Amino acid sequence: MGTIIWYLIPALVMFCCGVYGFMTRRNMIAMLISLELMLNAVDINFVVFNRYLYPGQLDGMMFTLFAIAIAAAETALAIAIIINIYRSAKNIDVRDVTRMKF
Amino acid sequence: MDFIIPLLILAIPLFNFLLLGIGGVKMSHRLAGTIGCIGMGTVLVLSYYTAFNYFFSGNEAFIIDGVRKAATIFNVTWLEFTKNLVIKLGFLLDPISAMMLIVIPTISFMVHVYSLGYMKDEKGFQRYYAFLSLFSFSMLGLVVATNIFQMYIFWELVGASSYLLIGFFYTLPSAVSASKKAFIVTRFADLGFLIGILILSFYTQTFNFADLTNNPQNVLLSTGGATFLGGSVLTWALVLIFTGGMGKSAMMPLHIWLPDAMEGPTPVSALIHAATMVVAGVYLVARMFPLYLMEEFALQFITVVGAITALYAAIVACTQIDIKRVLAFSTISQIAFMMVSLGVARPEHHEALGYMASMFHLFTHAMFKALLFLGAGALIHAVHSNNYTAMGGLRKYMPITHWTFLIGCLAIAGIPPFSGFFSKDEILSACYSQSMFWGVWMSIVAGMTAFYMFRLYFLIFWWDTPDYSHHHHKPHDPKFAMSFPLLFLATVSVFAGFIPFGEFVTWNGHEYTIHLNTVIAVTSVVIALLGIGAAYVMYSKKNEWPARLAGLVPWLWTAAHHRFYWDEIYLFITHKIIFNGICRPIAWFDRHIIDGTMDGFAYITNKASVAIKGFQSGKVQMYVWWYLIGALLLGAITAVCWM
Amino acid sequence: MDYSQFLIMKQEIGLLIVFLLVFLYDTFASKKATGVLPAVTCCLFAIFTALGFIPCMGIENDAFEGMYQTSATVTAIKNILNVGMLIVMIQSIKWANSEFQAIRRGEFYELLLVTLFGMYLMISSRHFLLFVIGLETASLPLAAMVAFNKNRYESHEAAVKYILTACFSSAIFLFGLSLVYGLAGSLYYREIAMMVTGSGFGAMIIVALAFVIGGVGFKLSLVPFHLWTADVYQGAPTNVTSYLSVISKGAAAFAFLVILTQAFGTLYSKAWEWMLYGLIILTITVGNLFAIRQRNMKRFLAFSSISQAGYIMLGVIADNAMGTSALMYYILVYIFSNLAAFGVIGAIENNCDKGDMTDYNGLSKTNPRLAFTMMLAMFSLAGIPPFAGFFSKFFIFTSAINQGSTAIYVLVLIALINTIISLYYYLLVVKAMYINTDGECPVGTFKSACSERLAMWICVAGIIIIGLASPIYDYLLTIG
Amino acid sequence: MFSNILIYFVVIPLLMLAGVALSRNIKQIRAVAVVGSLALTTLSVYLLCSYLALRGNGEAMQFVEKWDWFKPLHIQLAVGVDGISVAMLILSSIILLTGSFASWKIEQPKAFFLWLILLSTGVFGFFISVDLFTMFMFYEVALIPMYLLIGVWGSGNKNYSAMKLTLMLMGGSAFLMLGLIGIYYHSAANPADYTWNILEIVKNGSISKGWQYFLFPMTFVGFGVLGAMFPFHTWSPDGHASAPTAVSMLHAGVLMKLGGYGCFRVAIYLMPEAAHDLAWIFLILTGISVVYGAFSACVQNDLKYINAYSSVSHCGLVLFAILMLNTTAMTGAIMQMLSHGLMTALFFALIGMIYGRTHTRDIRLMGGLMKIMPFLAVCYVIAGMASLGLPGLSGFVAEMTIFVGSFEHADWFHRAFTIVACSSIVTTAVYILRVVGKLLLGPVQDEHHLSLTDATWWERTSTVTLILCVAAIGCFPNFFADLIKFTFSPQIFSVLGMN
Repeated sequence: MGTIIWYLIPALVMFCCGVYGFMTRRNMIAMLISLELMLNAVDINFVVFNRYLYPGQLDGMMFTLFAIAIAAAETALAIAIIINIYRSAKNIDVRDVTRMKF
Repeated sequence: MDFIIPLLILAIPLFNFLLLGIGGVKMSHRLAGTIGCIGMGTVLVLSYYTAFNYFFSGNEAFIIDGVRKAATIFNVTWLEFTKNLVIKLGFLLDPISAMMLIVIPTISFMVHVYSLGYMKDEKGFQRYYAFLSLFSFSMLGLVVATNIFQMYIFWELVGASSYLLIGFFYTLPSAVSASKKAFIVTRFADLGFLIGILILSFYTQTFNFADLTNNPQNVLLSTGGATFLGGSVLTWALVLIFTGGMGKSAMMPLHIWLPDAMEGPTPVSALIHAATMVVAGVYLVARMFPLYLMEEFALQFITVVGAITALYAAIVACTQIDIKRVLAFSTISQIAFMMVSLGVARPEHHEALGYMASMFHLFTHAMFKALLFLGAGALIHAVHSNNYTAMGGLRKYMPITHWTFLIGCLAIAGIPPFSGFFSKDEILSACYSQSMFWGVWMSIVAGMTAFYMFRLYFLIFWWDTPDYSHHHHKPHDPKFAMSFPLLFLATVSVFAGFIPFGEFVTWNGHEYTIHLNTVIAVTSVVIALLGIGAAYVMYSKKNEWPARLAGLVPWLWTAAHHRFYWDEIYLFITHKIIFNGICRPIAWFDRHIIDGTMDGFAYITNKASVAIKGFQSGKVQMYVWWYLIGALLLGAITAVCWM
Repeated sequence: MDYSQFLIMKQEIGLLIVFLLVFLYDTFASKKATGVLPAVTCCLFAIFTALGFIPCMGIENDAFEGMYQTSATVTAIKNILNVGMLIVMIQSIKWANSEFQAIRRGEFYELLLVTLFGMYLMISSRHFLLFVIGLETASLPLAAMVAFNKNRYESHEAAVKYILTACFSSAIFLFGLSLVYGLAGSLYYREIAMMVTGSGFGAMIIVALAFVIGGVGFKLSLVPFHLWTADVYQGAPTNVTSYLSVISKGAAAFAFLVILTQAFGTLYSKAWEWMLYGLIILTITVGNLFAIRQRNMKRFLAFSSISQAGYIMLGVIADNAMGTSALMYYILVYIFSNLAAFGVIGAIENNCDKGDMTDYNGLSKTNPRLAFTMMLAMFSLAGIPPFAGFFSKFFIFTSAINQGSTAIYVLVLIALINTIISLYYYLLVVKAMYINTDGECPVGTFKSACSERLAMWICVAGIIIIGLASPIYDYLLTIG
Repeated sequence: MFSNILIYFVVIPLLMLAGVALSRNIKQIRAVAVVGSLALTTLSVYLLCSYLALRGNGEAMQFVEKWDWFKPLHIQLAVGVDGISVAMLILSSIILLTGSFASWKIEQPKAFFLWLILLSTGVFGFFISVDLFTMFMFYEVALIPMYLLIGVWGSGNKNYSAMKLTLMLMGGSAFLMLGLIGIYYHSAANPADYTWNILEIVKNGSISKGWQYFLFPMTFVGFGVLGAMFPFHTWSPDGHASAPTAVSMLHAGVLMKLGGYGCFRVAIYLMPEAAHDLAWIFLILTGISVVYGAFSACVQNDLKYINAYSSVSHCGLVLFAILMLNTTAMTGAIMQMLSHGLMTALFFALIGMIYGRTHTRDIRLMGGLMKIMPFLAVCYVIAGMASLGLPGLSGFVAEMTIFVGSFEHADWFHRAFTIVACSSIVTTAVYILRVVGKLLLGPVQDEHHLSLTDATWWERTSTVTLILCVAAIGCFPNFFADLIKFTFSPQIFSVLGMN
């Protein structure tokens, strides 16, 4: 338990940083970067849990691999969409994307 | 006795009503009038036959050992509430219903005939005869009721037909409001009647008059001593039932509808508002008299109400201008006589002389009051006005009307040998035998009766002859259709007093011989003569006396002229208190509070919808913020609750 | 490894075959021949759907060490989704063949099929890895589809909102999963269920559960994870919206049921029920409150679908076989009703480019059949007999109350009171079409395409038949 | 399935629906409507005869038959009738018939009749069902067409009224649905025996007292909303004021009876103990309804508002009597339902006809109509007389039965409320005569009215039929009283545990 905390806390901090960044950055690309932080924190969690708590199995590791792949796909798609909106609005400030509301 | 004839007595008017009501539109006036008169004439014959059969046949069903019995000719189940409480429609023959079987068809037939002339040119002539038939049916049904609920049913029906007939001239606002007033006031009284019936039937488990009156002791026992606000249940029931009678018979304070009811055609006033329907209250009390005897309080209540009404109406009658109103108040006063008479009747005093006297007076009064009203109708027909100010000196122009009217006045004033003398004398005897106080009181009222009737008589037929030249033709006696009823009724009024009434109608069926109490008879005649004399002095010629006298006590005169402001009080109560004080606030409450609450729910929902719209700000970062907060709160709250 | 276990995944394989055929056709067919691609896809998918109804033996089976499971229930829900999918596909033919979309119609249908594949995985998985793969497969292509309408700004805005919130939500979900993994040591539902029995995990597991609920609740658009819904529904092309609102939601609802009951069912004497309890009240109420103000039809239906999701969740909270079958039944009915509504909206949009409620004024005069279809859909959604929606609502309430606690009576009462609010806004649509006929009618008379009419006829038939024909529900209950 | 006579009460309306849908012009539509409703009337009279022949065989209901529908949930299509349902079926078919005549010249006849017949399908289905689910389904089927009927064909503030009416009634049915589901889960001791069938629930008698205390108010309020129970009556004035003639007729004449019928058939019949213990709460509410509706009616100026408030008062009396829980009062309640159904339909028909001519319903703007349209005016007076309880017409017998029955309770609480309820006979007279006086009698108010015509033949048919029915009940009440009273036979009252 002693060592695991030293991995989990940074992961949590990373996650929180990601959340914070996601909520505060105006640039969508920056938001994606924050998102990446969050996902990586999750990956760390999985790996750490696997390594320290359940060393006899590979579930966490495998999950991490898949999560990385999924994160890549998400990012790719997100960037494509951001490019799209940039084309039509010439702007990627997330706070300007508020035409539909209420 | 065979049930066919009694059934026909009820069925013919009903059939006539339906026939004239539905098919009347297509009929000529003459045909409708003929149908009405023939129908009523048949009923007249049949009821005379039935009544005479009852009184004189000596049939075992009607009289045993000189005691007259109540006979139920037929009794059909109409509606079964419970096993015991059953409304039956039946035909009860006993002394008073047999007597009414004479009174009602007589007057009704006279009115039917009279109306042939009186209503000749009116629009809705057929409708008028239809309503008359309906009324006759209802009134006959009322008097032959075998049970109190049947009586209530026909009680309501006479009310409705009275409503229809008062409002016959429906384009006149005054007639419309008078009919409405009549119905609603009597309806209010009927509420009391209904509750009284409910109370009585609940404890006795019967509606039947026979069960109720044959063993009044049992009725008293069946209430089990239950009391309410200090009065026994029976007292309450009887007083409430009497309330119904007060409404129909226009006793104070429910009398206000009757003077207004004079808006109806005059023959209708004669039939309904003088002779028959208005005595239904008296009839009701008489019908249940053995029960009333059980409750001293109820009888005293009746006496007091009657006595006060009699005096009040007599005073007001002295000041009215409209001749029909004078007659209306005189009717109220005379019915009050009958009420008082019932109220003071006790078996220990001359075998309940008051009961017999009351019925006797009912009989005679029906004749002479109908006569007076029909006479008034003839007068109105002649001068086209209801007010005596438009009349005067008419004795020269209308001799038949004059003489018959005079007979009527003499009868009501109680001058021997006219019929009113005998019946009124019995009433006064009954009063004196109960207590000196009521005797004196009623004697004074009797004197006033003579005064106001002769005031009316002199003002119409003597006083000052106005200029009739602007009329199309001079006032003249009516045609035969109208004068025949006058003559007939005048004849009856002259001789009816000699009927040995005690042999026919007594409270327990035993025969009873009338003795004239000389002292009382002489006193009452003297008082009546005094009244007539005063009227003669004041009104026989045009003079200043009446005005001067009114000037002596102007407040009394004005108050009496305005009928002591009863109408104003009622208007205040109904319009200001009930309408504006109850109905309007309730309607407001309903629209704004109750409905407002319902609308309020919708309003709140809408407001809430607007209030939370900010959550959907369109900003992605706010979305994820709420997402996160939501997830964390969900976890946190559950965790806190579980730990 | 036993390869024969792939045979257990009959439906997934079938779907992949359909996908591949469409893909190959799209790739190799001549430009002219691709014009019939939508129709071809529909036919293929119709055959596939029909095959799915063939009952087969040994339907209860596990594959991959229990990561994948199939059963009569699972097959049934997949079939239900297939039917919905088929209707969506038919509805889209006209749109996909329109000039502007023509070059990308292949993509559209392929993406549709892929997302359906993801949903199959979500439904069948009994292991969170497979579930996550399914979830992402189901939601990422949708982002691309939302952005399909390239020349409309709203479409892009919707896509941005969707992809960003979806990513965020999946991050949160994965974080929650990582905690679950840390605490339970496994990602198999059944093992998690064994591990979390008792109460030794403290608050951490509850927070983890809350994150998991958030992740799936996002797809279901449960309040407060719903905020993306309205914007995305409004901005996306109508066919995508209809797909999002019914198929995607239906699959998520069933997966949600499986996760909650199988993985977390034992946790802290059903802590999830209370979490769901709050979410249902919030979802139904907030969805309704927002819906009453909406004037854009798609946005309006978005909020209506949010509150409908709340009703669907009543089947989950019931936590019994009756609840499961009621949930499936509700989804089935909901598919038909909602697709009917979207069918009308789509037809009007394709022909007149109108989408506001006021534009529907007098629709009953110009297009009586469309108006009638819409009215049936609204009545069905509002739960008015004799339409199917009444039965589904009644059964879902009945199944919820079967749970028996007093609290559930309160919940159902709240839900029932909310049906009044929902009736109000559904009637607003009816009012616009049938009552506000005085002024001029913004939508002129037009003849909708055969494909659109076919889809609507299917929906109308479904709305009328599914409720009155009891065998459907009976069957669902026997397998539930 | 089609060997059962009752099923035709649903089949015929469905055929009528199809017929109207296939009709091509207004004549065909009218023909379908009239023939269909005549068929229904005939059928209901035939049912009455066969019911009378069959009754007394010891069964609580006749023609009972059931077919499984949603079997796992024990939902059946279960039908059966007793005297009360038979009476209600006759009432419904007569009002549908007269309503069809009253809408002779309606605009958009096809859609109108489709909705109207759909509504009646619900009504008929409701009255023949003995299965709670089916009952509830038909109940809601009957409610929803109201929205469109008022919204499309109504007048005045119709959007608001239609919405309010629908939402309030649906609000009531929300409570009702919860109550019904609750009843289902307590319908038997063993979950395998759960049932929606009223007769079986009564036989099982397994709803515990505690649950009854919860379920009784739910169901009673649920149905009570439709029965216009205070304070849930406010949909009634607005709704009726805006509704077209035939819809007002059906709604006030039949639909509001669903409320009273449901209160009896479900709330009281299934949960007699709670009914006995909680009756006082609802007695107060309904007692208020009776008086309050009558007083409110006194100051209204819109004819339909007057009649709507009078309906509140009269329907309040229905619920009031049902809560008295004794044979006489309940018999009175059902008779009042019949009577009020007929006379209020008559009222609304006449109001519709008058409104169609004068284009106003404000009594201050009309007067002396007796002179202009004597037929309608006379009918109005007859309706008014029935309403204020004139003997010989239906209102009297119903009210008297109620009062006599209510007075059987000897305690002061019941006594006081009975007397309060009795007082409504005076208030009723006030507002009826006020209307008659202002509207029909007196001088003609508006010169333009002088050119108006009297009733047409279809209007005469409609009103005369209703008047004949009103008079039939009023003149031969014992037939109807017996029909109804027989139903409160010992079997049922052994369940109710009362006299």
